[in-house]
Amino acid sequence: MRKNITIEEAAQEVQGRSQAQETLRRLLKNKGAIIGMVFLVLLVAATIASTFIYDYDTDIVGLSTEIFQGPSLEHWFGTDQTGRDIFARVIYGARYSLAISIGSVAIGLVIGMILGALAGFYGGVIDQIVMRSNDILYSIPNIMIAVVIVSLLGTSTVNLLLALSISSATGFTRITRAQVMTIRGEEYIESAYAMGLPTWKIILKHIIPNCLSPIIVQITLRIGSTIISASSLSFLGVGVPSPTPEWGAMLSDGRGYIRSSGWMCMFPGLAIMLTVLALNLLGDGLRDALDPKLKK
Amino acid sequence: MIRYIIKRLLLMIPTLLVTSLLIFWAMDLAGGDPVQQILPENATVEQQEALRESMGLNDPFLTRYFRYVGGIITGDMGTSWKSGLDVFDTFMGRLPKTLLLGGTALIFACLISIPLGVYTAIHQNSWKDTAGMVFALFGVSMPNFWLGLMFILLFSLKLGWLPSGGTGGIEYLIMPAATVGLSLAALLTRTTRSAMLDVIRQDYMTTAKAKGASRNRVIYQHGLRNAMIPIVTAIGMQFSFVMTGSVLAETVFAWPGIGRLIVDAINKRDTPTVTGSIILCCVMMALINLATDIVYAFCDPRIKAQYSNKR
Amino acid sequence: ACGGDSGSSGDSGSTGTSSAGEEGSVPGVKKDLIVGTAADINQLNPMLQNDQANNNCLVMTHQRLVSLDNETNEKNPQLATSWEWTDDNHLVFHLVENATFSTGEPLTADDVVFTYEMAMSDDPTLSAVSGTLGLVESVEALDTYTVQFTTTQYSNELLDTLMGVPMSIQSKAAWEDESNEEPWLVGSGQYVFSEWKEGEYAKFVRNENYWGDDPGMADEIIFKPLLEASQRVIALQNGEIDVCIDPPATELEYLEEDENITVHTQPGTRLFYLGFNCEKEPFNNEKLRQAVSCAIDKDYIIEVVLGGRGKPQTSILNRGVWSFLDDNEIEGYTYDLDRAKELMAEAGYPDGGLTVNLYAATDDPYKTIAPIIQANLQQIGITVNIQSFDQATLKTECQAGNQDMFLWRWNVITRLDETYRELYYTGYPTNYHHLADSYVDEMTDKILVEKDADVRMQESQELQQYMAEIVPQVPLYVPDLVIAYNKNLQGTYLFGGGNHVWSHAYVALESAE
Amino acid sequence: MADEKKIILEVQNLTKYFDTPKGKLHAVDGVSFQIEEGKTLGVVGESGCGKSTTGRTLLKLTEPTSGKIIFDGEDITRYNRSRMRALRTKMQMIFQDPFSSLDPRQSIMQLISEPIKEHKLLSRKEEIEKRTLELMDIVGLARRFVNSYPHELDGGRRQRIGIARALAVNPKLIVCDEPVSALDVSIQAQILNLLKQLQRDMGLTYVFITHDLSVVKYFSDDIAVMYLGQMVEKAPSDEIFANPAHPYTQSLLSAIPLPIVGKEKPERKLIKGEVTSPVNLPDQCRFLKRCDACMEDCAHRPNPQLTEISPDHFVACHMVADKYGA
Amino acid sequence: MADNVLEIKDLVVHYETDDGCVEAVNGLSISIGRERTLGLVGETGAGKTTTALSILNLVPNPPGVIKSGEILVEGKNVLQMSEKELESMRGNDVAMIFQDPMTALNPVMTVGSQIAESIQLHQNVDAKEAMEKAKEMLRTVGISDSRAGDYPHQFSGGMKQRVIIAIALACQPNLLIADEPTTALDVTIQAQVLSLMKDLIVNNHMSMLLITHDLGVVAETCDDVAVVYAGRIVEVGSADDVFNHTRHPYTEGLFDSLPNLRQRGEELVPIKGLMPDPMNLPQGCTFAERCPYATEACRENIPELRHVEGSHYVACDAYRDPSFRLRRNQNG
Ligand SMILES: Nc1ncnc2c1ncn2[C@@H]1O[C@H](COP(=O)(O)OP(=O)(O)OP(=O)(O)O)[C@@H](O)[C@H]1O
Ligand SMILES: Nc1ncnc2c1ncn2[C@@H]1O[C@H](COP(=O)(O)OP(=O)(O)OP(=O)(O)O)[C@@H](O)[C@H]1O
Ligand SMILES: [Mg+2]
Ligand SMILES: [Mg+2]
Repeated sequence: MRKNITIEEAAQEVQGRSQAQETLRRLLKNKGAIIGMVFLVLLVAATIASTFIYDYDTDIVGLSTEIFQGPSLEHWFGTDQTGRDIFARVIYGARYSLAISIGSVAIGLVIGMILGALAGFYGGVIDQIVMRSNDILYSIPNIMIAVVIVSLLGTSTVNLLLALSISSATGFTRITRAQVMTIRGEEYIESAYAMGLPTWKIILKHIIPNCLSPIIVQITLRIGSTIISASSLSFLGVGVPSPTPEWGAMLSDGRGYIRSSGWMCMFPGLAIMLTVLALNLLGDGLRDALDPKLKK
Repeated sequence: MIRYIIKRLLLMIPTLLVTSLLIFWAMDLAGGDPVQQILPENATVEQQEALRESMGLNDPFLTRYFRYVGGIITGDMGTSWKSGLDVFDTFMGRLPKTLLLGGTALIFACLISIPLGVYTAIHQNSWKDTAGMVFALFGVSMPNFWLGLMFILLFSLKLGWLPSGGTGGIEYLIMPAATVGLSLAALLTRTTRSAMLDVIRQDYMTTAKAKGASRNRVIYQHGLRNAMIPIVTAIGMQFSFVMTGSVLAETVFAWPGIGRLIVDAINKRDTPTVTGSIILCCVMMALINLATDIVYAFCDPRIKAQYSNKR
Repeated sequence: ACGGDSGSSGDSGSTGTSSAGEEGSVPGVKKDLIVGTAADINQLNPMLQNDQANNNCLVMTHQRLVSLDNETNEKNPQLATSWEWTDDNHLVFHLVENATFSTGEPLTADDVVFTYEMAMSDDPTLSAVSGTLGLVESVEALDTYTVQFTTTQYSNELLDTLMGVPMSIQSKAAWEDESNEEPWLVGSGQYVFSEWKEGEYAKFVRNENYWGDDPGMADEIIFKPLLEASQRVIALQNGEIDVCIDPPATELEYLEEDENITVHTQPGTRLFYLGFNCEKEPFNNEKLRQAVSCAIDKDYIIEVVLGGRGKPQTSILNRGVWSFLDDNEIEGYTYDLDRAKELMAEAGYPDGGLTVNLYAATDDPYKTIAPIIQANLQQIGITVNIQSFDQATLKTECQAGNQDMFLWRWNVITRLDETYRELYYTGYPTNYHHLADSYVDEMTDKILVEKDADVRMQESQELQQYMAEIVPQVPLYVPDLVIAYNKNLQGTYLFGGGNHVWSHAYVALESAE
Repeated sequence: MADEKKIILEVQNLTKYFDTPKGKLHAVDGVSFQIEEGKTLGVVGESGCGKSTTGRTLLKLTEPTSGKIIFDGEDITRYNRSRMRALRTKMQMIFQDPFSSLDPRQSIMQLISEPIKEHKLLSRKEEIEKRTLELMDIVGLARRFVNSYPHELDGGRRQRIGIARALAVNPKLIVCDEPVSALDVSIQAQILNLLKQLQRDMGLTYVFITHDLSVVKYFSDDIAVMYLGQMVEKAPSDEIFANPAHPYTQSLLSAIPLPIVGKEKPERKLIKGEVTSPVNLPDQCRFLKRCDACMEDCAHRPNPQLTEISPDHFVACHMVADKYGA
Repeated sequence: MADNVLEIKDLVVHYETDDGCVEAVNGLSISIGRERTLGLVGETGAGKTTTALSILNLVPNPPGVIKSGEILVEGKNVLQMSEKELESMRGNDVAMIFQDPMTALNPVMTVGSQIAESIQLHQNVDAKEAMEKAKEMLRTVGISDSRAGDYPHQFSGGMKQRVIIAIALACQPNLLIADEPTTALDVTIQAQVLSLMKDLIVNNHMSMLLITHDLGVVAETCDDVAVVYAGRIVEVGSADDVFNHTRHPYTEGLFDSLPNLRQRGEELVPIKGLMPDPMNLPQGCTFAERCPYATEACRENIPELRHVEGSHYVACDAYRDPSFRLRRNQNG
């Protein structure tokens, strides 16, 4: 156990491992995160593959006479009220859940990071305005905001995306602001000023990159919770409209048949749960990997 | 402290004005001609026009808005286009139901999550911790309306133990509250655990141990009281989650609370109900936030001091 | 199916789980009758309300001059013993002489006149139905028990209008009593409004001052909104409710298996249809409408939506209405893909390539039908964008004419004119088809005033045939009227159209228990 | 005369107030001094007395509230950010905490080359790399660490990076804000040696901020003692240790625990009370409340000013001033 | 021997982390006589805090594991005590003061109740009496008892440290372990606190283990000194032995690094290099790598503590050669 190596050699061993590499190394040690990543990769692969396997018009939204068939070898997850294969729809539908949540998180991220960075960096009036309005949005349950927006603008995927990105944005604004405020007070920012770097370079090169860790964690967790929000909205009838094989919409469809055809509810729900679980596992893994407290 | 509370209450006014303006504006944009809803389909154009005029719908936006705000000040939030009932009364009539559901869920969640969170934290990295965390992870990953549906499938349809929806005795409350409560419990377990883990690493915990305090005393007297601060924050933040959860649980279990009131009203374009209810919701949330902050101050004297300092 | 505690009493207890069956004041009759409905009531002022949930209550609490017989579709006397057109402009009613309101006060010609004058008012806070009384000039009391209507012209349908729930006779005294904040609740029916907990239940109690010889049996009738259909079914099976309105097709088998439950099925009347906007591109093209009609597989829709419990039809009238033409008597554009493609070509779209919108409400069954239509039309090259709205918005949108196609329903079973005029008459506000066809208008007017029944029958059937040819709408199906209830339910009467009358229904207690 | 010393930095009446919720915080309150080129001015004082703020204000990292800063003959007090940026090549700073003063996401190469690139001192990549390695040699950092990240190194090495960064632009003046207080004695000695050697080799001028009097005595030519934002005593290093005049300086010196056993030690002179908060200060002697030696009328007299009691030895104390009969 | 309040023999403590095993304490032995003050000096990471925590059996587990050794407090082995015995020992027989007064007090409890808690835990008194005693303790450490109801955030650093001392001394323990009690304080406050501690210890006839890296503080406060390097004692003896008759090269290095002994401008003589990474300690003498006197033999054998004279011991194999002298002692 006790190897006879000098300090110099020891240092050389760890030489040149950036924080990102360090994080990755720790992430790869985390079983949960690996499971999560593998699941997500498989899911993405499956949904891409489903594009080639199935024909949207006939297999995904088309009609068939094999209605309400329970799970079988032929229809793994059974069929629904218009005879569509639920397995096909679940696999194919992954793209909607993923795209909507990733999309809205991305929009929310951009808006939230900009607002949060401005508020956190400049403080004062900007901070007040941003944070007050953020508080307002924050105090109304997200789902209400989303329901209002979607039902006002009409039920469509784009509106859903918009509605969901608002709640993402509030979250990201908060976290970015808090991060920026912490980082702004760090000595290396002052050091950068002392080196003569202009403000914009400092924000870009030093503040933003150092804010990223919790934001990255937040992104994964957000995508997960947004999948749930999106499906909740579809379930309430204000999300993605019905024939689209979005998981929440499928659940909403299946709800009426829960007794006779429980599988119609079961599988889309399981799909949501497992995907979110995978994202949460990954998020938790990332959090642990990035957490400076555990670094010691 | 009292001054702080008063200041916060006063601060709510502009916030609510802005909020109500936004909602009023949004609902205005949405259209939803009340005349269509109030009158039978075959009403004459003259009747429609007369109704519009009498409801003041032909006035400019701001006039209507200020009339509305004026109404609120005198305690009149308008009447529903759909049911003709007073919006405030309707909301208040529904509120106890939601509070009952949300409150039960929250208590249920706290009863599970705080002991579990503490337990997992003090057994960090053991199999007990892992098991607790897997539970919590599943809990947060599950859409709670789906959980509700699965409950119905199991307990109402397969086993016939519990009613599938509606209100009445305690048996009606169990499934909705468990649905909201479980997800919440999962969330709070995670918060409690990480708060507790943070606290466990603190020096004052070692100080307490070094005094000779027993393990339980250290954990509950010193640890939990400090961990309560982030937990209270989390609970405060989760009220909005409770509301969201309630909207869904109310839909799944036909529970007549405010969540469903609002969703139904939105679906029916019942503008006065939507506007009024959302404003009241905001008031409620603001009050809850204030209450959270006050509870906070009792958990943490440093924050109490801050409140007294802020003039 | 029921377990439970018989001991519980009190208000909330009785609304919830009175499955044990407490005896009411009538021997052998369960105290309350609980009806699980698909919608909550919202307005019990007869002249301001406009939906079925309210109607179902008002028919118990209020009465009209004339009523419709559930079984024979005949007009029966209710508050009027007889009536006659004394000439083309005068309709005279002779009233029952011993009728009283629930307050115990007598019901006289003054109340009738008061009611109709209020109905004709243009004040929207009093009446929303003055439009339907357009041809009534005045109403006057000839003596205490005689009322005369003066009209601008003879109408086949005035009586039918007067049978409608909004025309329920209200109490003048109640309205004049300043302290009564809800005077419209006073009626002369078998039941009296007691309590409404919005979203939970509406409770009605037996009218102890009822004047007639057909009093109510149950002490209380409670309407409990359970919006989710499957929930109503479960509630019925658990004994939480005695009646389940509109049980979903998919769960009927469970109900039929349940020995404590009776499932009653009868042919329905409500028509679900796919309407076109006939004024706007592209469906101002008659051939295209016909093509669409040929492309729609009604049987499949019935299978999917109703589990087969419904009938397809071609006539635009509601099934069972006087002069209705069943499918063997009328020719139309029925499901035939080849023909549909030919018609597409004739319409100028040989290769399809057409994109249209379909406006549909967000609730059942529209949200199930819409995708089927989408899939059906895909086969003849029409791409359908489904747009979902709540019902109120849908109506507004359709009135504004933004739709290409829309899904809607219609259920008028007495008045021919109402269907022809309100849905198809040029410029009528509810003419969502935006149809402007002089032949239709002309025939509609004729049918309204034609006194010779045979001629009227022929005219009406010609018009139906014409409609089937120009296809302003594709009639999709009429669902069977299904209702499930406690097997001990007695004395129920069903309106053909699904407007239930519960005033005589009750649950008999099993003697052997 | 030929050996007339060049004054590189002159500060006149420098003030910096912060507005806080509790009131006006006098972080720096009328500080004046000069530094000759190639010399070291040590600044000592208790925590919170405004040492760091003074240092930061000198570099205009915070804007002074009032006063004048003359650097190398230029009055830089009113220079704005962009004009200051050019001056950053001449004046630099070394920070206290080697853990938080280095961006954890940058490698040593990036960290050291950043100022070179920013000021375009060199343009070609190879030149920059070469210069970076050179700087690493100068501060005694083994070249093989060039691609390492700060979190992989110990405090001493990190502090060397901080020094290399400061040196990268060839500054004349370096403000060292407690550069060794976070380090162990053995490492501290290594860094102090390095700084000393750099001063000799490059003719650097230091403002050396610390609370460790033994370090400052060893390191500085002149010493300024600060108390609650003000300078209470300033004198050449040896003079101040030999003849501390201000009661505060006296107690401060006597409070240092000396690592000597068994030999006679100077008597302890404990200061009573706690550090006073620098918010809303009265216009009296600031040491009044904790002073043992103070006279009755100190409470009624205005805040004492620095007076020269012997050549180059300035004290701000009524008692001392009275004694020397200024 | 029985006169020793504390005796640690061959203590080995490791932290078993994901990244590897930190060998924090490797066979450390010290003893403290009655009413004596022992200074434990060493650089960051030498294992001082770990040793202190081991005495109360409070090493955080996981990751810390006490591998072997014996810790005798008043002759009883701490490592074999039951949880109950430990609890009654902690705070009562042995009390501890931690480095950072800012974090060592529970922020949500009044200082009075934090002192009273300690009293109530070990003495059979009710809450009121305990509070009375707590107030008395506050007065003892020079804080007005009217502040017993205040919260820690209302106190300055020096006052907090006084409160911590009050907590530690509340039950008149026999042994006080003070882990860098003044490092976080200003010099002037440090002087106040140290003199307060010294007085209290003398008045209460207590023994103290003072952990610090500041040789000045040791010289001011301690009777005996133990120098720890990489988890081992390298030199131990009375203050006079260690300061004036230094034997170990590491101790010498520490003295040489101190700036205030030399003239301004003169080179300091630092110890070269760094402390070895406790995750992979070198074989042999852990200091050999940095030692100016090291020979090949030093890199192979771990030196034993050998007796010099009186109570003075040193762990350096150079003394196998009887003529070996440190440079520091050559001219002195
Ligand atoms: N940005 C700021 N806003 C408000 N107050 C500040 C700010 N920076 C410093 N202060 C206050 O100014 C006073 C002087 O601070 P400064 O950091 O200069 O002290 P210091 O002598 O360097 O102390 P230390 O030895 O602890 O580093 C302190 O009371 C501090 O709290
Ligand atoms: N909880 C822990 N997990 C892992 N390693 C630890 C832990 N606590 C301490 N160590 C390591 O054990 C070694 C000894 O630590 P210890 O705290 O005893 O040193 P110390 O002498 O008190 O240092 P300091 O002067 O910094 O307080 C160090 O290398 C440290 O990194
Ligand atoms: Mg400082
Ligand atoms: Mg330590």
